[in-house]
Amino acid sequence: MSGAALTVRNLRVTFDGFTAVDGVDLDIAPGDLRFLIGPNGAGKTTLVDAVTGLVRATGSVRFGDEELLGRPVHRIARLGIGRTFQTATVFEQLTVEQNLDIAAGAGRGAWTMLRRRRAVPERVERALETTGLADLRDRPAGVLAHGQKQWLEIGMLLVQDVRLLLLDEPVAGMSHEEREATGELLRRVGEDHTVVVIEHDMDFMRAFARSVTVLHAGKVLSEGSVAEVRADAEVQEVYLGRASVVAGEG
Amino acid sequence: MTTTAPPGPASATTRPRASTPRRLRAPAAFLLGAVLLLGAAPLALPDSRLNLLAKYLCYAIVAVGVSLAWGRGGLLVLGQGVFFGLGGYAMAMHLKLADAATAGERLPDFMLLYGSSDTLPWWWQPFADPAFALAMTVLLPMTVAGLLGFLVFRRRVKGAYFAILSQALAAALSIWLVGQQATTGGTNGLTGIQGFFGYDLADPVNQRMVYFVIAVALLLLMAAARQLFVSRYGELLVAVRDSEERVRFLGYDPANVKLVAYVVAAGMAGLAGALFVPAVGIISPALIGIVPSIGFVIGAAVGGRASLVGAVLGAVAVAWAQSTLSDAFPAAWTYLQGLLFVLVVGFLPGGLASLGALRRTRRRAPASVRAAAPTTSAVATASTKETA
Amino acid sequence: MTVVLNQSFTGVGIGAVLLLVALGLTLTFGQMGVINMAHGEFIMAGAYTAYVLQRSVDGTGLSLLLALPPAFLVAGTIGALLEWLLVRRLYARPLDTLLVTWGVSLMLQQLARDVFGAPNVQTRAPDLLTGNVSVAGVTLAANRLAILGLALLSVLALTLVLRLTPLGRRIRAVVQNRDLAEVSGIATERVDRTTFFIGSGLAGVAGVALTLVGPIGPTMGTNYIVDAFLVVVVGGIGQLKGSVITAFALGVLQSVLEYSTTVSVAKVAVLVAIVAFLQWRPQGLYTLRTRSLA
Amino acid sequence: MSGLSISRRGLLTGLSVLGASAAIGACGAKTGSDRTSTAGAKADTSGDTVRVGLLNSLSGTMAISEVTVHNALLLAVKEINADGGVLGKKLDPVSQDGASDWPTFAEKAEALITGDKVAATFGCWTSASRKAVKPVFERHRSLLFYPVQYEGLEQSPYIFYTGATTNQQIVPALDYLRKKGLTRLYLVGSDYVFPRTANKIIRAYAKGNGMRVLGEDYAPLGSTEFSTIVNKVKESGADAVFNTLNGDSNVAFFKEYKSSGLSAKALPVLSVSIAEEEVKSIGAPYLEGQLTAWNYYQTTPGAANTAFVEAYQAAYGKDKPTSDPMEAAYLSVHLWKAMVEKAGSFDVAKVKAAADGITFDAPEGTTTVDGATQHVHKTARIGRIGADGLITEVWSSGGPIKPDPYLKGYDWASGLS
Repeated sequence: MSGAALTVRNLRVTFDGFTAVDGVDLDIAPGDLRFLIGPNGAGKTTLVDAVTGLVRATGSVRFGDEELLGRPVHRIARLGIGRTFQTATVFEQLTVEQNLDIAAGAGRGAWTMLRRRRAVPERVERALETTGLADLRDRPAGVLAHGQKQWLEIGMLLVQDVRLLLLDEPVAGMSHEEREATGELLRRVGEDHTVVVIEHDMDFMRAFARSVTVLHAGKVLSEGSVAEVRADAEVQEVYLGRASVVAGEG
Repeated sequence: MTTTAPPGPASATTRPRASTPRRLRAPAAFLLGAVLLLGAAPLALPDSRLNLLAKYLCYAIVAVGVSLAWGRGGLLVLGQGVFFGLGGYAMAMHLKLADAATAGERLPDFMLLYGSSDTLPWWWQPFADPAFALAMTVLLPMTVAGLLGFLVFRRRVKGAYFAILSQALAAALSIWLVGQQATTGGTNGLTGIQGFFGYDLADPVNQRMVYFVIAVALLLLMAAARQLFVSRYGELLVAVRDSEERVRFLGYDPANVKLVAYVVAAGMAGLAGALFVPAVGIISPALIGIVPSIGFVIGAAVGGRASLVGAVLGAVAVAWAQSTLSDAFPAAWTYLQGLLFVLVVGFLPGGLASLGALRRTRRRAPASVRAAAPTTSAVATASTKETA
Repeated sequence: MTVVLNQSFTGVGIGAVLLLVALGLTLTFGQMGVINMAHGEFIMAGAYTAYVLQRSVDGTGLSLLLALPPAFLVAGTIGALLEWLLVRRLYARPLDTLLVTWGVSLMLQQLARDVFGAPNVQTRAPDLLTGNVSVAGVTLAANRLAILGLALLSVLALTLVLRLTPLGRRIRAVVQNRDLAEVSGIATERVDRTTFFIGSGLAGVAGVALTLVGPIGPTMGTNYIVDAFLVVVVGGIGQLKGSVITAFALGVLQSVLEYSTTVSVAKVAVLVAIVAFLQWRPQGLYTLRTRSLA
Repeated sequence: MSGLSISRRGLLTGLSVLGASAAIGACGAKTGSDRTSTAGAKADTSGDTVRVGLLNSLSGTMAISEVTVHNALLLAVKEINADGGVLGKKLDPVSQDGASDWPTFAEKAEALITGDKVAATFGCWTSASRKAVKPVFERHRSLLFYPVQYEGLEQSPYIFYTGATTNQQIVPALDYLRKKGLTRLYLVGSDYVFPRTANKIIRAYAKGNGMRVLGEDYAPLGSTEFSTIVNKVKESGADAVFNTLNGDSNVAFFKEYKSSGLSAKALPVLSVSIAEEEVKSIGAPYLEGQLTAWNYYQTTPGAANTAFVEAYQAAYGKDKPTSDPMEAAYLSVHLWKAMVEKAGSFDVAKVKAAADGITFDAPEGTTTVDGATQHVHKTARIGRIGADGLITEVWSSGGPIKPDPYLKGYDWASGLS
């Protein structure tokens, strides 16, 4: 377990005058399984975008000793930060195995790249087992079920050897069984990774979160254990009547 | 991060082997192609037809690169004429200098007529050296492509912009070449090339030699392109086409991935241009502008952009149809060309190659579809997701 | 001094032509993202409309003015037809659209050749527009002034339509968020077709204007198409004011360079300038910044 | 898998070695040897008919001009056949489309010579297409008749040039301007070989004859944007513009010219590529009073021309004008016929030998072949465009000028080649 913490200080993201993330401070300790919740437009996804270099932001985001802001996306990824998207983005034309193989290979040399894949790297094999996709390894990812795509994405993060996983609504649109399976997967992954999950589904959060941060209008509203957050009066007000919000929107 | 998978069954699982007939398909097809190109065609065709085929095979070499960059990488390379032209001019400059030397002249013939100076321009001088000129036929296009690609891909200029910029570049280069008549031959281009590294091109035997060189080059480049297609890089390239952003989050720089495909395709176009010169005896700005540049893409599109063999056959077939049908029915051919393009690109993006592949996949429906061996059913849907 | 002024006006004149040919593209390419290579042939259709009208109605120059609405309609209708037959099936594949419409442009050129013959034809401009106006020693060609006026009028009209009319609001809604527009009851398909109709129609208007400076021929559109796209690319997708500024800037740049060097050097230099500019601002002069993936 | 790939690689190497050895093993003649010795394509003149090749662009950008030449060639063939053919054999014209593409011209020339085994070929328009086919005709020792005024500086043993060379068009035009006292020139041309070479000659002429060239500008082929060039012309203080613009660019140029307030009175333009057709399409009001230089006009007097114009219009339409290149094309077929009949054979060497001194009463007047240069003696004519769109002769060289493609007879041209 590598022990880099994610430290966000005074993070601010603006689009044409609209401030999507407004001075957020956030500390995520190594090994945490943190849920980011908040109503639509709270800035959850933008926060993740900023951390992963997709949008420009001011303030500071440190991962261990490394400042992330200002680095290009692929450099941040190489530091060991991986993410998924609200709508699963896997390479639909490639097989499950190829998807994982690509994820495992960012550091490969030119010679390896120019040769055909012959053996399956051990990490890929392990990820296939972890995500339960071993039987589907030769299927094009495009034909996978929605849930399977999400698992494949998580599997890709695992073989990528990331230390911090940022998952954007991993269970949105999933059936109950798939949710359970995803939750178990998260738990397994969380044993030796730091995980941040953006989620709307309160039941899911209650079942699997170790800690929770509530965002509202670009600011941190509340932070703590599941129980603490649920007891927070402000949070209740924001979520009034929305105790278990329908998932699937951003 | 590890760079290679640890070998051996202890730590890695060997991937399930494909059945023997499938494994042999590519080498068998290659052998068949070689027999046709190197054996059957030279025996069956008269000199003039073989010479035409040599010209078409040059277009096919461009199509190999187009198939890589566009079919696999989703980069619509609408400026291949530029690279074809750079390669062609590099070769023609050397051959003109060699011709002049044979004739005992100080300057190539057109410079004597149109030029204003008695001395060879400095940028012509190194081309007197055959090794330099040969290297330049490939390196010059690759350098230009590398520079442009670096600028464009790094700034994440969108696919549409890239296509338009490529076209503008093609137009600009041809205008520039036309404007430099004294040193480039202007609209005439470099013509009347007589020798090819000491061999007289007027001799039909030597023309056959040129054909063999071109055919072998095509076969070798197809083999090399196929190796790229099935390599890890080939998979990564498809991944970049499918979702550039996702690849970036995996720690790759997609700009570099695209750049490699673009530069390799440019090198192939350059080589094709270089080989075109001895086969046809001319290189001119008319082969470089917007229309010929689109022409290079047409063949690949019609045959099947993502299928190597499809693209090559498409390029040859379209070139053949162009020269055969445009004679008899100039107007009808233009309609047909336009219509073919509309129908194939619009409604059969995998090209004609996907017709066969569709049937094949239907036959063995449950079998796994491996994108590494390009069954084009995947491609038909692939092209719906271009990197924009 | 007069040289500078003369040349500036020349640049503005070139810019006006560029703006007019690119204006339709700011809708079809800028707003809808369609790379329509047949746009040049819509220009040609507009020009031939003026030619036919002049031959059948009267021989005087006045008919050029009268030709504007029919040219708009003819080019617009061809455009809407193209959208309905092909483009709408390809919205998800912008690059394939480029190639398909290129095939269409080939066929339209041949059609023009078959109908009107390969040799170029002319329209007769009204006498008023063949002369010039002198202001403080600067000669302003009347035809350029007319084109400039037409270009500015077209920009104004387009702006008004987009800003003030319900149609304009719908167009902007669809561009900004197609899904949302759809669920809020906008018939997005019809809006697409209408947008394409207007964009193509503007090409027809440009065609009429171009008969004032050059010949009408089957391939006249190909002279303008790449330049027109460059204007929109540099101006910034979906940004009318970006295209306006770019058109005039490129026009002046071209004319200044042409004056001090040669036409071919100027063309190459302008292209290099554009590539350099896109390094600095890859999204063009003006952009809508949104949260969507780059 | 790896074993297989090695075997494939082996296979590949084997094949390339095979291909390379096949190529090298079959090496033919080295450069520097007699270039025509290997070619064996002979014209087939054994039957009742003899094939002749017509090589013009029937499609593409040049089709506009070249189709008219093609028509004139067909007209000449038809007349000759109606008159009993050549040496008792009817001519069978084989048309090939050069498609405005230079490599295609070379390809089609090859097809005509080796495939159709034609006795002679007529056609090509642009310098580029002629340069592209030149090695083909030389290699196969077959004849090409090239009917367009061109930039000179060329003399292929297998090409007959029936259009004007520079000393039959450009030089007389300059003489005319000089005589009129118009000595400060501005040169405007399309960017291709003819204008650039013509302007090079004009500069040499100017230097040697006390004239001045104040500016030189080229527009890309097909360009319609002339405002800057016209501005430059206007500010240059020139006495006359020497215009080598190609076909359609003239339309835009003259519209711009008029818009900027210039006219034939203030600053005359002498054009060498504007014929009757172009006048019709540009519109006489834009051109009234401007000058042209050619060897032939539709209005050129003479029975031969009256017959030609009538025959052409009967075949292709009442309103179709005839032009200089068409006349030169028409003339070329008749000249070839006369050469063959004098030689008594279709054999290329004999035809060439018979060429010198062959004459034909062409629409432009009597023309004579110069055997040494394989060009034709032609009369130079300066014309003025009238308000009615017709071009009337205002000056002529009085008689045919001996062709001098390399301008060897002119001192001022000594530095040119």
